[in-house]
Amino acid sequence: MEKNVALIALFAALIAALGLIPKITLGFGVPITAQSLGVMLCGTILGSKRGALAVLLFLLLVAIGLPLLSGGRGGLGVFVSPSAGFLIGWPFAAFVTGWIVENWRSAPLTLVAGVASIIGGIFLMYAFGIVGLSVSLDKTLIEAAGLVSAFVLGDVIKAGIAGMLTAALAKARPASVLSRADVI
Amino acid sequence: MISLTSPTKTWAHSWPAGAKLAGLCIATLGLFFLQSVPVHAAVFAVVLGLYALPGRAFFVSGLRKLQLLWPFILIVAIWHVWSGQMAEGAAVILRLMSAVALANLVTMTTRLTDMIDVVRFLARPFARFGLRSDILELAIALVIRLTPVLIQKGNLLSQAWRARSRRRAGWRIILPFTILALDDADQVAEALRARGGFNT
Amino acid sequence: MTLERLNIETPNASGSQIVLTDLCYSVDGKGILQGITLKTSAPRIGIVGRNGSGKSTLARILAGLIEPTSGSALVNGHNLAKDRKAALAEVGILFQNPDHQIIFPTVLEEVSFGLRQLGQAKKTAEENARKTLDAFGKAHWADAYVNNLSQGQKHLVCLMAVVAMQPRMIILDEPYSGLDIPTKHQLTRYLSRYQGALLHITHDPSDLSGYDDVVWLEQGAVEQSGAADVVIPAYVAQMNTLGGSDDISDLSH
Amino acid sequence: MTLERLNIETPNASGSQIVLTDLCYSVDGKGILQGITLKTSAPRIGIVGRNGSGKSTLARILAGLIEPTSGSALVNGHNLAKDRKAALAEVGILFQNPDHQIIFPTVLEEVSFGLRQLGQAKKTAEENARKTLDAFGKAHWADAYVNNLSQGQKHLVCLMAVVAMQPRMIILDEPYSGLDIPTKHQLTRYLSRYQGALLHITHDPSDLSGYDDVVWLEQGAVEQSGAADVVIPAYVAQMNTLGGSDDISDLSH
Ligand SMILES: Nc1ncnc2c1ncn2[C@@H]1O[C@H](COP(=O)(O)OP(=O)(O)OP(=O)(O)O)[C@@H](O)[C@H]1O
Ligand SMILES: Nc1ncnc2c1ncn2[C@@H]1O[C@H](COP(=O)(O)OP(=O)(O)OP(=O)(O)O)[C@@H](O)[C@H]1O
Ligand SMILES: O=C(O)CCCC[C@@H]1SC[C@@H]2NC(=O)N[C@@H]21
Ligand SMILES: [Mg+2]
Ligand SMILES: [Mg+2]
Repeated sequence: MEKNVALIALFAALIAALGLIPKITLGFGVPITAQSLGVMLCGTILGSKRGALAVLLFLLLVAIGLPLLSGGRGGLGVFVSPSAGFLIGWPFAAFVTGWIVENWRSAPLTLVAGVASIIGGIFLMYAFGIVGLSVSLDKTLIEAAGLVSAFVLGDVIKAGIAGMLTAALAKARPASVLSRADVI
Repeated sequence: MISLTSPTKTWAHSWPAGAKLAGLCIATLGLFFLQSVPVHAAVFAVVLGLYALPGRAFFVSGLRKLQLLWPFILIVAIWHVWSGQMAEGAAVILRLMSAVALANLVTMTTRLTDMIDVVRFLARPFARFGLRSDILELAIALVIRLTPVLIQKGNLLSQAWRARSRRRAGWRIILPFTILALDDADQVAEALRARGGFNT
Repeated sequence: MTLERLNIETPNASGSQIVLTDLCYSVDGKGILQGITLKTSAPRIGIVGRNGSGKSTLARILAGLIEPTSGSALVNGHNLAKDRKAALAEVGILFQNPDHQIIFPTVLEEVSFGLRQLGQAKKTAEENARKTLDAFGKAHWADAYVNNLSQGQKHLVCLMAVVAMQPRMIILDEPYSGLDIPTKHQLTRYLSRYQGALLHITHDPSDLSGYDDVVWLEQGAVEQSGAADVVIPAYVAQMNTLGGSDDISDLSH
Repeated sequence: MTLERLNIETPNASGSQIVLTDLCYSVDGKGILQGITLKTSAPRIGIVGRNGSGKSTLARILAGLIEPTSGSALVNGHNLAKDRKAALAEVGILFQNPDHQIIFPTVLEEVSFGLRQLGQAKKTAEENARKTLDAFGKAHWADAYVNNLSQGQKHLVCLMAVVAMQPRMIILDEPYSGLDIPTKHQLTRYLSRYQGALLHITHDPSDLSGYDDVVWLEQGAVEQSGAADVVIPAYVAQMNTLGGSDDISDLSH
């Protein structure tokens, strides 16, 4: 129990720390940020449940007013801004990413974690993001999807990194890749 | 870590946090049903008025936070000028600014401890699903305490990279950084257990 | 609550009875502690041994933080890994790195947390925490943010958090490493006044002057244990011999 | 490449010229180093001072990892914060905590990283890294995972990674803290053979025996600097006086 709480808190802190890697703000205001890599890592390393909880805890802290999003942003405002869809999608992205890594065991971990990150951290996350943008900017889903395409390249690279990191970690410290530990 | 609560004390600081949050929910919802541009403009003017009440410093720091929205505003403006639907565009922009400004206003006038009280209250119904509010509170405290520690360690790691390289650290330090976080988690778990953990 | 275990100036500390029987601990099949049998109730116990010899692991077992793989560890008759309630009254532990120990953002929250865990109400716990700060002359630290404290100050916060809970024994895992000389002197003085038992892990034999018993671990087993003035000289002699040789500890995996 | 700076048995180390002129460093308006002016080219330099006095910050400035807020720091005439190419040849730094220094999962990757950064091809870098491991008698560590090493072993990996790059000066930030006696002896011996300059931060004055110069920092400024046999006794005397008093450094906020 203590261990789970500590892991969840530390990975929430990890997402926060990744916010310090300078963000690139695109033309339409949603930043390209390393924090979405943090979300993928929560899934691939901690697994579905703990991963999603870590992301939820992070968002809770943002909501109660801590400046943890990239660029030192936070507070309730971001949850009604055009980023909101993505933020709401984060815990689901971590959950699905983690679920895939937990259950797909027949391929090398680099591949599994990478593909899981693409499915959870790109496809699913973008679904939320697109809906959020379309509501907040009053655009059609197609139009919003056009905007979001600017993230694809960066996020594919992040998914690749998540895959490699997870596999490297599994080699160096097998016990710490909890999504693959048999005792949950 | 410093929360985004404004150091300028306002009367709203002493209002119950729960009421502010409930009010915010209703107001935000309401904004999405409004279509008329003049009404949106009026709402936004009122919001700006609220920002102006506590004085200049508060107003300026509030506007600075809104500034982050300019790319959205620009893109929506260009879009609507191009498609000729100016009125819709103005409504979207005003609604966005009012919604974000109101939410920021609640954040700026509510102390962190009051927010945590609300979280505890909201967590209560979930107790039957095993969510313990004492653990949730502890987890919040842990993140607040450990984020700066982790960031400091991350800085040291990237300096360790720079000490042996002409280039800046790449993504590769994310692996040792993750390992640091995992190590910290082990140690924090033990520190918790050493003082009773969650079973007492 | 009074800080009875701290205030009395003339040290007359009482020991805890530690009984280890054929204790083993292993992780993933790798033995870390092997067949440790030991019995002591000295009020001041030192633990020495090389890096990786298993000192911290033993400390964690004694504090009940991990369970032995086989054999048993009893402190005053309690199995602390099982009986966590007794553990809080029996043992407090001071980790080497305060950043691994401090959980809360402010000093008062940190010190009162343990007291609440002992079952005290929030208000009582805060009052008692303030009393502890007072006893150390640090009442004005109550609302200080831990992140703004120096290393030595953080160490003291950890010590106060442990002392506040008034355990019968405090385990110290290299408490002085990285501290400057004055801070070390001051902590030593605070600790020497403690009326409970102290179990002190260190690489510096001079930290153990005045101690009763010393346990010397080597590769997970007890190399020698007994009166400090017997074990320490033997330990120092061997360490210096080893230091003269050129192998920097084997890496046998 | 031969490990020429390491192999020669009779120490006849050469110093680097360090020139600090009115150096200040502050973070968020908080002054951490104030008006440090210093000139030395001794081959063995010690830095002492209380926790938080700014020793590690000064070390990072000397290594060119952070830039002074005002004033200048030159090592052999180079501004190392600007000229990173020169920095790699001039200064290597050993951090206090190996966990903050080690970047790669295996020992060989860790040691060869710096060599590749010096422009060596992958194969050459690995060969030279192996030679360094060999020089320390640790060839069999090449493929070991760093995570399975003990603290002392990790320290040695960091040292080898720095030595492999053969910088003219090595900065050591409390290199011995947490190490057992034999490991400490052995590292001391490896280091004493180093032909470049050493700048050694420590809380234990006995680590500095045989050193030429010592700089004593106090609250971000130079309290005293000069010949080791002058500064060290003054430092020790004051530390012991402070240790007798009861203030564990003030908390003035
Ligand atoms: N969770 C673990 N998994 C694998 N090995 C471990 C684990 N914990 C400890 N070890 C190993 O057990 C041995 C003993 O570790 P321990 O930390 O108890 O040593 P120590 O005597 O405290 O050393 P030091 O003086 O460096 O603090 C070491 O070789 C360490 O690598
Ligand atoms: N990035 C930073 N932000 C704020 N304060 C800092 C930062 N880095 C260092 N400090 C502060 O600067 C002071 C000097 O720190 P430094 O680490 O150089 O001390 P030190 O002499 O190495 O101490 P120690 O002996 O404990 O290692 C400390 O008070 C520290 O809290
Ligand atoms: O406002 C924020 O700070 C968070 C916005 C979410 C950013 C999303 S996450 C997926 C996509 N990839 C990125 O790099 N950014 C967006
Ligand atoms: Mg240890
Ligand atoms: Mg330092």
